[in-house]
Parts: sequence; C-alpha cells; structure tokens
Amino acid sequence: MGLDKDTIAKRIAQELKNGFYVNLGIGIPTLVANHVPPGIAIEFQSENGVMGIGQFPFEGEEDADLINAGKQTITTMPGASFFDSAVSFSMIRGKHIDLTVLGAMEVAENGDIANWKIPGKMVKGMGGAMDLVASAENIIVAMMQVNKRGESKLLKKCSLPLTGIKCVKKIVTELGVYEITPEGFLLVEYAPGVSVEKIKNATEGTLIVSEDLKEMSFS
Amino acid sequence: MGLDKDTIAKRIAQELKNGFYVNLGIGIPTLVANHVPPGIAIEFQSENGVMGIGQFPFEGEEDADLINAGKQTITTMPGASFFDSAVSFSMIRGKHIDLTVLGAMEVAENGDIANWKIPGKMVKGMGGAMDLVASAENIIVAMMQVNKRGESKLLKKCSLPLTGIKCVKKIVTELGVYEITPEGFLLVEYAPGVSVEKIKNATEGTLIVSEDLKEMSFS
Amino acid sequence: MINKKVKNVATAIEGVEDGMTLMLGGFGLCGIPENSIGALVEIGVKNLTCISNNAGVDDFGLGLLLQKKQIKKMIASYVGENAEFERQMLSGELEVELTPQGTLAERCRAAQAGIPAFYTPAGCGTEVAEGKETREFKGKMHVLETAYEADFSIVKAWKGDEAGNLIFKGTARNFNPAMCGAGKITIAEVEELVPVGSLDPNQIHIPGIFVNRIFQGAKFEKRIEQRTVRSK
Amino acid sequence: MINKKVKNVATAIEGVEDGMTLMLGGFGLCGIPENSIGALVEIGVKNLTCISNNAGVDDFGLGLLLQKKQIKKMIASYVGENAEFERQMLSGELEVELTPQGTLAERCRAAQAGIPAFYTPAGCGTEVAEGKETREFKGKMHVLETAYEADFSIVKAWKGDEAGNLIFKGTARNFNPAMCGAGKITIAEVEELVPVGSLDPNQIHIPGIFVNRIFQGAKFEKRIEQRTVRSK
Repeated sequence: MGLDKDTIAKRIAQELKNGFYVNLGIGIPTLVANHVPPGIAIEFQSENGVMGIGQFPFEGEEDADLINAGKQTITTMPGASFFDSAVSFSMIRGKHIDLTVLGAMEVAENGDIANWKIPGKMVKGMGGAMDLVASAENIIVAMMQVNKRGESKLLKKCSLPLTGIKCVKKIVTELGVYEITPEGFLLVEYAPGVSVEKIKNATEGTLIVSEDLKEMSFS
Repeated sequence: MGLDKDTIAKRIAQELKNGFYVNLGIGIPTLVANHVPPGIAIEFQSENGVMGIGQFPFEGEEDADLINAGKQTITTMPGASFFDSAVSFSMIRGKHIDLTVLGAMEVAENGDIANWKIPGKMVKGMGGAMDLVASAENIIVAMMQVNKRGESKLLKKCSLPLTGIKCVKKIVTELGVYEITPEGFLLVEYAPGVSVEKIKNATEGTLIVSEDLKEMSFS
Repeated sequence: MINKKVKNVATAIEGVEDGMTLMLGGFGLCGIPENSIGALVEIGVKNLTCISNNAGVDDFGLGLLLQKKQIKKMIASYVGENAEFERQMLSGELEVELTPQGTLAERCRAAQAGIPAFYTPAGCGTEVAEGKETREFKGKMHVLETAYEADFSIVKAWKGDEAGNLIFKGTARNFNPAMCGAGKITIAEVEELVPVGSLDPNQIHIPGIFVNRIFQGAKFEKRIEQRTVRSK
Repeated sequence: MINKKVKNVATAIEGVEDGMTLMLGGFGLCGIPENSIGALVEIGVKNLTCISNNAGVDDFGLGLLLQKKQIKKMIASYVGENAEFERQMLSGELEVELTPQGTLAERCRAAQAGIPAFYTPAGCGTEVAEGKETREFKGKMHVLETAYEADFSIVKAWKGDEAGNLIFKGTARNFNPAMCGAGKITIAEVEELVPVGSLDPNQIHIPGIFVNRIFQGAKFEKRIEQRTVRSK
C-alpha cells in the first residue's frame, strides 16, 4: 500500500519551481529528474562537479569522465558546466542551490536527519550530505516511511548519528507528505488509499493532521 | 654617487635562481625582469592574474585586457596562464611564489617594512603588498637608501604605518646590499666607489659590517 | 536551461537603491563593468558603499561615481591614480576602508562560497589587524577576516551565454569571478552574449548559477591606463 | 618556462616514503591518478595516510593499496563500494576519518591557498564537530576546520604542458584542482603531455606553479563504476 518509489519522486517533482537549481541525492531523489513538470526550467547539479545534467547516455556513448555523484554515467544539457569540488560546494554552502532532495534513515520531528552511519554495522560516510543539509534553505527528504523491520523512520528523536540538525523542511514518503513544524510532523497530504490511521501507526514522532489535509494529486 | 635604479635592479637579478616564480613590485623591482641571468628559467607573476609575463608589447599591439599590477600593457611568454585574483593570492599566501621584490618607504633593522601610507598626506593603499610580505619566505626590498629630504630609510624602527612585521630578508640600495640579522642591518656588499663611512652616515638603524664585505660585482 | 538574459543595462541594474553595498569587478580600468557604472551614474543612486579593488581614474570607472558624489564609502586595496578620490578622502567626505588585495579577493570568494570567516596572515601587526581577532597557527599570527556582504555584485566578462555562464579574457578576469554570487544579486555585462550550447562546458570560468542577470554591453571603451610599448 | 616534466611515474613518485601523508584526486574511480597508484603499489610504501574523497573499489584505485595493507589511515567523505575497506575498518586495522565532502574539498583548497583555517556550517551538531571549535556567525553555528597538511598531492589531469599547466576533462576534474599545491610536492599525471605554448593561457584550469612534477601516464584504464544507459 502507498506509493512506489517512482511515484514518491513524481510527487516531489511538484515542488520544483521555474528557475530552480536542484541537487538530487542517490536513490529515490535521483528519480525526481524524470518528472520535471512541463514548461519549467530546472538545472540539476551533481556535487562531483557538473551543472546541467541530462539523461543517461545511449548505450555505447558512456564516457568514464562524465558521471554523477552516484558514479552513474550521464550526459549534459546545453548550457551545462563543469567545475571542481571546491566550486561545487561553493554553490552548496553559498546557498546558490535552491532545492536539495535526499534520502534518510531517520528524520526527527524537529527536522534532525540521520543518513550516514549505523554504528558498528555500516559506515559509508556522509559524502556531501552534511554540507547540503547544513546550508540548504529548502530540504526535502524522500524515503520509505517504515524500515525493513517495520519500524517508523519519522521519530521523536533520531537514534542514529546525525547528519544535520533542524534542517529538514518537508518529507515525502510512500504514505504522505509532511512538513516540519514546531509542534511536530504536520501531515498535509496522504497517498491515495492510505488512511490517517495507517499513517499514525507508521509515525513514531508527534503527528499533527493539517486542517487542509488532502489526497496527493498527480494530474 | 652609488648605483642608478637600473643597476640596483641588475644587482637584485643576481638573486634569481633557476626555477623561481617571482613577483615584482612597482618601480625599481619592475626593472629586475630586464636582467635575468642567461641560462636560468624564471617566471614572473603579477598579482592581478597572470603568470609568465613577457616583454612590453610592440607599439600598436597593446591589449587593454592584458596588463600587469602596475596597469602597464604587457605580453606573455609560452606557458603563461591567466587566473582570477583569489587564485593569484593563493599562489602568494600559499607560499608558491619563491621571491618577492618590492619597494619601501622605510625598513627597520628587525625586518619591519612600511610602504603604503603617509598619515594625513598620502594614502594610496597597500595593494597586494601586505599579502606578499606576510607570506613570502624570501623578500628583497629595492629602494634608494636616502629619501628626498636626505633622511635614511634604513631605520631602528619604522615611523610610518607598517606593511608587515619582521619579514624583510635583504635590502639592495644605491649604496649597498644588507641582510637583516638579529643584530641589525648587516652590510655585505658596497656599491663601487662608495665608502663604508658614507654608508654608515646613510643608515639610521644599527649597522654591522660583514667580515666578508666585498664590492658589488656585475661581471 | 534557466535563462538569465535581461534586455539592457537599465533592466540589469533595476533594484539598485540609495545606501546599498555594491561589489564591482576590475583591476584598475581592466575588466570593469563600464556599462553598468555608466547606468548607475545616470540613475543617480547615492550613498553607495562600493567594494572594488580600485576606485577608477578621475574621469572613468568608479571615478565617474565619485565625481557625482554617489559613493559614501569605498572598500579597496589601492586608490592611487585618482585626484578627486584623494581630495574627498582627505576632506572626510568619503569614508575609505583599505584592505590587503588578497584579503579583498578572499572575502569576496568567501561570500560566494558560504564561508563566513577565515584566517589570513596578511596585515598582522599592522593597522589592518586593529580591532580584529588574531590567532596563531603553526607559530605564525593570522587575522580573522569575514565574508563581505553586498546587495549587488556587478561584473564584466568577455563572453557569456543566456544561462549566465561566463568566460573572462586575459587579466580582465581579476576580481570578477570571485565576486559572482557573492552579492545577493549578480549582474554580468559581457562583450558578447552567445547562444546557449556554444560555450564548451569544460571551459566555463563561472557557471551561470552564480549569475542572476546577464546582458551584452552596448559599448566597451576599454581604456588603457599605462600604455607601455617597445619599438620593433 | 620552468620545466616540470619528469620521465616516468617512477621518477614522479620519488621521495614517497613509509608513514607519509598523500592527497589523491578523483571521485569514485573518475579522475584518479591510476599510474601513480599503480607505482605506489609496486614500491610497497607502507603506513600511508591517504586523503581522498573515496577509497576506490576492491580491485581498483586506492583499493589496490588497501589490498596490500599499505594504508594506515584514510581521510575521506564516502567509502561505500569497497568490501575490503569495510572489513579493515570494522576490524580496526584501518583508521578512518570521515569528513563532509565540501569540507574535504575546502581543507585541500585552504592548504593550496595559505588559509590555515576557516569556518563552515557543515557538520554542526554532529559527530564531525566533536572536539572542534564552533562559533556563531549571523545566527548560525559554524565549525572551525583547518587546512590539510600532506607530503605529496597526486592528481590526474586530461592535458598538461611541460610548464605544469593542467586542463581537466568533464567530471574527472573533481578534487584534483584543489589538491594541486596543497601538499609539499604535487605530482600530476596527464593523458596527454603537450608542448609548451599549445594550451590557451586563458583556459588553463591549474597554473603550473601549483605542480612540481608532470608526466604522461603510460596507460589509463578509466574504469566505469555504474554504467547507466538508455536505449535508442
């Protein structure tokens, strides 16, 4: 029940506004690029040093010198540019990126996020995520709301080492769309066919239901 | 009596070593470029953003987009590069420049230098001089030893606002070559035809005469 | 592609108001945003704080704004070559803050890069460090310097495209790249505005994300301050 | 022109000794100094501290040095994609310091630029800031980060000339430019070493002053980690 990953990405794509420079994280966020609404101009940045990412290359046209931060082969759009890592993070830290979409292992009701380490088990590293969440004004988390063991990832308090504090603004999961408010997770939209009851059960942190709650729309 | 400005520059050019990246200040220092000893490779940097400065352009070939820090039209040598001011000062502050030659209004016996301001009278600004003297390991001052009023510019203590502290290593004037030592100005060479007596009279700071004192040689 | 093109200099400088802080590129008269400066003289905005390496000459560059007394405060590294500047400064009409050139460049770059402050050895033990925090790193004293804040960055490039990507030429590059994206709004005037896709993405000096408005300047005088030549 | 050309990779890495700190360019397997890494494996230097965004994969890039246990400590931002790395780290054989990617890039750039320390918002309130000085600027907390120190910087470029000038290609640029001149000695391996004068001075990404030794790599495998394509 709830959205599949591609539909989560599609819902997030509705947040794109004309003229946005966007950094997409690995996983569900990457899929957002496939759903840019028609008629608006968006440029996608990858922190390894490219602005203006296009589609994947045609088979046989892959270039080892042209990848995104997920190490996938890519192409570029007209107007693209390449730059070094220091300049890339000038864009990020300098607040020139308008929207950051990234995945998470946990999000707390105060906007804290954890996504880089499970002590003693998995340490892949934070990559560019700490720079992104510390700087971006506009951060959307894209993730499944419940982990493989059935536990909620929308928490009162993160249990894992943090990536950033009080930085997440919005969360889109397979079940709903949430805004971080001083009172907790504000449910503003639910996925088609998903009950508020179901959402409450999948939210460990404080959940408030918006007075303007509506069903997600994909028209 | 003593050297003319061009000969001061010629003496300083003897300090150039193969492989040196050199920044020359405005005035006498600029003339050093005309006296690079044969057989050694030197590259001249100008802090406005060029490495590998060549000669002045032929008449009619001046390019408004190609100047040195003295705002003079220049040319470049093969292997030259252009870069922005932040990168230019990365070269300077990052100690990548091997030798800095600059003019001064005053030098103190501890290596302090003043060359940017006469309170109430003249304030042209420090330009890149403060960055240069704060960072360079190897700083030579090129100047006339005595000012227009006949006063020594080699002082116990600078009277003008400082450009940098304890940074000058060597001074070449129309009268002699001096090294900064814990004991004061060490006279190591005198200009042809100039007596030590004359030099003492033109030095307000502590002067020590080297045991290896010799006449400057220009063979 | 996000289009940054505006139709002319008048549109480009819309929003510049009395009392604002402007960063302006250029070294001497080389690589200065001539068209924008001309337009600022025309609209007559006053009480400006200008951050620029130099202050132009009497009758060109920022000297034109000084003549009209539009500048309240100048932040620069070198201000010789300008008699009117010296007169206004010594008479107290003009407030002047002199900064080491590398620190000036780095404070612009810090603003672009979201670095609020950094340490530099430049100026230690001098007037420049007075009132500033100093600190020792590896046995050497350094001064804490902060990122500049500006309402507008106004730069000049050689070529640019409608996406705002810029390429500079020769030593006309100077302070222009570090100022892009350092002010709240960045205006770029270019000698040639080329169609998107005609610049090699590998050879762009400043990506368009750092530029908000771009236009092709109507005319570039490109005055030479010190014409030095040799004979054939 | 100051000539930086050395005859081969063996000459280029002369002086790299046990216990040294190396900075190595590259993002994933893109833009890594393959030839130099191969030579380091061959000479068998040990107890290295490596500063590099990633740690390669099991059988390529820095993974080759890990396999031979030549690395004592790894400073990186992301180390997935490497089972041997994970094993050595979890067993305690390998010391690991994880750093936000932007901070990693900026600490290299700071070393290049003679900036001993700077403030960044990245990592505030997390493990990364533990034991580090923090400070508020404009209502927001920042961490003080210092310039890296390294004995050698080892980078890979597309083209270079004998003066050491470098041009990078596509996203193979990544960390390479910021590392040039950041270590005491900088080694650059290039795909094509061209004669001095054949590169446009206006399009050089890294001026030769930041490079001490340059050579043309004998062979570049340029492995692709995630081959993603679409059908025609």
